[in-house]
Amino acid sequence: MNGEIETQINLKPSEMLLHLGPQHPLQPGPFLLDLVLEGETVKDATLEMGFIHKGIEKILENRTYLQCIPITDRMCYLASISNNEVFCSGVESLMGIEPTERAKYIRTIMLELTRIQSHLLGIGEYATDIGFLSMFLWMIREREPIISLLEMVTGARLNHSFVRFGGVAYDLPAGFKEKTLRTLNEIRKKVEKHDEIMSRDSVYLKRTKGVGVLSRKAAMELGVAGPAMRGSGVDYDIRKVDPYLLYPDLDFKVITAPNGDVFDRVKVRLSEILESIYIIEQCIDMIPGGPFKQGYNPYLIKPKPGEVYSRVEDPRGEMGMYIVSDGTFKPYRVKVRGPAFATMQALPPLLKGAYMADNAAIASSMDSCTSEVDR
Amino acid sequence: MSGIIDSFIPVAIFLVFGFVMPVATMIIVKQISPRSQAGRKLSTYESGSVPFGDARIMFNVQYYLFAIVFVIFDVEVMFLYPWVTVYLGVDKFFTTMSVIEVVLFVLVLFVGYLYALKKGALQWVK
Amino acid sequence: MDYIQLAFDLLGNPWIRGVVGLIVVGVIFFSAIVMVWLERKFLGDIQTRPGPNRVGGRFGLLQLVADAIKLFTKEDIVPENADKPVHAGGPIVALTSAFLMAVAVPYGVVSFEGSEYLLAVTTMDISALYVEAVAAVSIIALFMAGWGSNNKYSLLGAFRNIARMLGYEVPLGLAVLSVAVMAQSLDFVQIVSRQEQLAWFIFMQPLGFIVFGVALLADLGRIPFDQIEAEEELIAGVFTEYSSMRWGFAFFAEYLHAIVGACLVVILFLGGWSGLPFLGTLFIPPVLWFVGKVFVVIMVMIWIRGALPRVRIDQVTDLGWKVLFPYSLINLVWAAAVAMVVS
Amino acid sequence: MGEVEGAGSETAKVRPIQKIIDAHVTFTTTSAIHDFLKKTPLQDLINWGRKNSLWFLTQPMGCCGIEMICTGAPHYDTDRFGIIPRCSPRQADVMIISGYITKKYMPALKLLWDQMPEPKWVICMGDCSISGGPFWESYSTIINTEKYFPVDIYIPGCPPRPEQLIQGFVELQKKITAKQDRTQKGDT
Repeated sequence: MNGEIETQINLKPSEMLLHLGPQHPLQPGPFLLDLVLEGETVKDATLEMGFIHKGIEKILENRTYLQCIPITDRMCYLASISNNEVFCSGVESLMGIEPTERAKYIRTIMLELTRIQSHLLGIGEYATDIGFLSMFLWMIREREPIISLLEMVTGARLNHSFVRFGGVAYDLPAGFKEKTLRTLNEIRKKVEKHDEIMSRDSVYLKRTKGVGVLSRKAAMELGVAGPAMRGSGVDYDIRKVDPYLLYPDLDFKVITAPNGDVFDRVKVRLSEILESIYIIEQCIDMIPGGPFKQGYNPYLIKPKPGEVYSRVEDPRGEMGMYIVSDGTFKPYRVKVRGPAFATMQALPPLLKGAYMADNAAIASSMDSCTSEVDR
Repeated sequence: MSGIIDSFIPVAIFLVFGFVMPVATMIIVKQISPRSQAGRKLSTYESGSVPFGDARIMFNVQYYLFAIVFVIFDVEVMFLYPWVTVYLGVDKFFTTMSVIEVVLFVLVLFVGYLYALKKGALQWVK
Repeated sequence: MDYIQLAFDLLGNPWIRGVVGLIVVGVIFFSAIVMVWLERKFLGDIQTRPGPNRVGGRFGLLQLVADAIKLFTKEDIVPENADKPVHAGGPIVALTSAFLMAVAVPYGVVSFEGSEYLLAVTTMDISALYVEAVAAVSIIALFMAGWGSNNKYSLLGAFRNIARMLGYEVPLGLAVLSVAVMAQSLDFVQIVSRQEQLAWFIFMQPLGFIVFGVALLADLGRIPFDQIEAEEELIAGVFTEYSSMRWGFAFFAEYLHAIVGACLVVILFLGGWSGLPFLGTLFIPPVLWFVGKVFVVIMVMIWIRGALPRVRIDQVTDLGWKVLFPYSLINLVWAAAVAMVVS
Repeated sequence: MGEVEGAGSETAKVRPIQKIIDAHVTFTTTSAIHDFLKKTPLQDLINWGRKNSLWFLTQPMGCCGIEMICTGAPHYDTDRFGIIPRCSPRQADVMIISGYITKKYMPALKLLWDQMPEPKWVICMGDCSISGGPFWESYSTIINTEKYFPVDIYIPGCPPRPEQLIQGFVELQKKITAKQDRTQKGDT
């Protein structure tokens, strides 16, 4: 299974090769991390992915455009609306249509809700990896109301398949606005409280400050994406760089932190949750009336021949899709540029020289989705 | 003398019981639990991977330095145990002298500690 | 009444006392079960979830019984590359060391027809030293488990365990020593009666209490010091390769150690079975005072587990050697000074 | 293990995947005590203990893995039933196949299953593990799980809701009580 790596290395008598994975409680999703350890120090790290490679890009070529949407969901199940959005906006620009005004609002709100729940789970996973089980469970508890909100609109807890070409699948249900505002208020209070715990607890600070430092330069060279990159002080957010939907008109700031250590990466995520809540609160008052999708048959979509690269800001960073159409009912080629893949490749250099005990903290502070890496 | 032996007889009984009870339980468990032979049931677990090499390696020498430093300090602390029970004994002169002696002893211990600290013997990884 | 008198006379014989004292094993096993159940319920409360509530009534009282039956009838696996006697010996030694700790702990006094009888399996004049020595045996048990399994996670856990325990054994010893300085004795009974005369030692040497508490938590390997069983790093630490009742023994030994550790805190610093200062025993029997205090200490342990993340292993050894050790020396000097003044 | 060389060797030969998959599981409980126990009411007591302490192996594999995590957490809390996650297969009773089994992951999964002690159960969670789900035609996934694992419970859904997973556990408990699970029927 892992023969190639092992035959290449020569171990000293005091070193050992430790496999972390594929079944390891490090992260949601299997991957293999080979560590060469001397004592407790990691001398070398090798990453092997592909344990849940499903061939999504190939499957997309054999589906009609509408049938593609549920498959894009399952690329990263924590950010399925982002994945829908990046695919649909690409196809929309191939077709030369625009989503309706109401759909834009709904999509933006859904995207931000997705970001909140993904970050909550990411922080929770990370908390359990440093042994903070209570924080993990609190985060999951905070996540459940968001999931119910998403479920209220889309009908599913995880894989929503909600975005359509030129609109969304369903309209917002009655009472959505009140429920959202109430939920978000509660979540803001709780997240602020957790933020306080995470910035004042001395044991936690000792565990995270100055650990796994990813410098600004290294982050840019490795192409690390999303909060992991902004945690290193790089001010890069697709919502500002290449705005889509309503983002040009919205008031929000890109969260960055200067140090690039584990603490900062998590801090960025916590602050982004608060920022997302602020964005939703801006949008939700101004949702206009009108249709929620363009009126044409979604089963007969046939974009003009051409190619397009569309991108959105996933909870994990820049999510891009390169879609080639040959004028038939099915895409000719879909190439996915996922953020988690780039984030994962920063892991081996970061782990080199770290403690075995920090390895879990560093790996899960990157919050990369194995499923999306493998596709 | 017999008082000391008397107080350790229950300890001996507990010691025997502590060895017999788990062993007996394990024999019963072996009998009543199911057994199966799957292909690689007895292979070493390593997160689903096939382990590379043996686990029993020559471990980092730093651990042994810790152990040596520990032995030194623990033995020195051991010398203090008899002292605590007797130092307030006979008269004022005895008490004063014994306290001075122990303060000197602890000082020497502390100098040794500082030396070990300076040399980095108490550093986890140099 | 004569029969009771006869019973007390018979218990004067150390052999009979030892055999009857095996009840203590049953009692601490039962308290370990209660502690695991309490931990699951109380941690559930901290983590805003109900905890066991289906098995055995709405409080899940029989949950641990079900777990025990399950473990008892589970297949027992010894890996083929394991060092079999050492692998088998690990949990047994851990369990035995817990029993040997429990044998020397006095659990209170009973008054009967004007005379007081000590509730202890055995009394010795060096019981504090003895308990500490026997507790240190569990280091060997965990190392046997880690080395014998021939598993890399276990080995890392075993070495972590050694490094951690070594760092905390010295401060722990010095903290016990400071108590002994004040009590002028290494006998638990003397220590308790001295606290009845003076005050609880937590008030006489708060620094010593903190040092002892932290060192004890580290010795017991409870969060924030559970590096040997760090799930996300080392799967199940030294016990990764253990299944069935073997694992059950190891698991129970941990909780038995925690309970005896709580007893030690109560005896050394919280006045043992004596009542509250100034208020006295308030007509509650001393044994209940003892049990109540142990309960409080255990609840604090569980609370700490729910509230803190895990400390990294190098920080653990640093804390032991660079913070607790100097403080415990200072505390020893302080205790000796106070003891001289008081006498 | 014969083909993987021991310590000190530079090379570790790896079993061909197909061979690992085909490794046959034989159930050899021939002990008379065990057969006797099965006829007595004691077996009911044992079954009661087993069904109330189903520890599952932490092994998130896909979308269902996230729902599995959520099921263990406050809102749903499997600890109510005495069901808790364990990271080591040696202490686990139930393996939840929570997602697509790829050809690359299959040997590891099989090894983990082998390393779990008897009695053990498999729960297939989600369409992917039952029939391939949305990825039934993919070149890299295995779609006939029942060929490799003695599955006791199938939970359909993509992904199934946490309530469904809990229901799956409840069904497994019923099966164990009724002595209808695979290990007790003996047709592994």
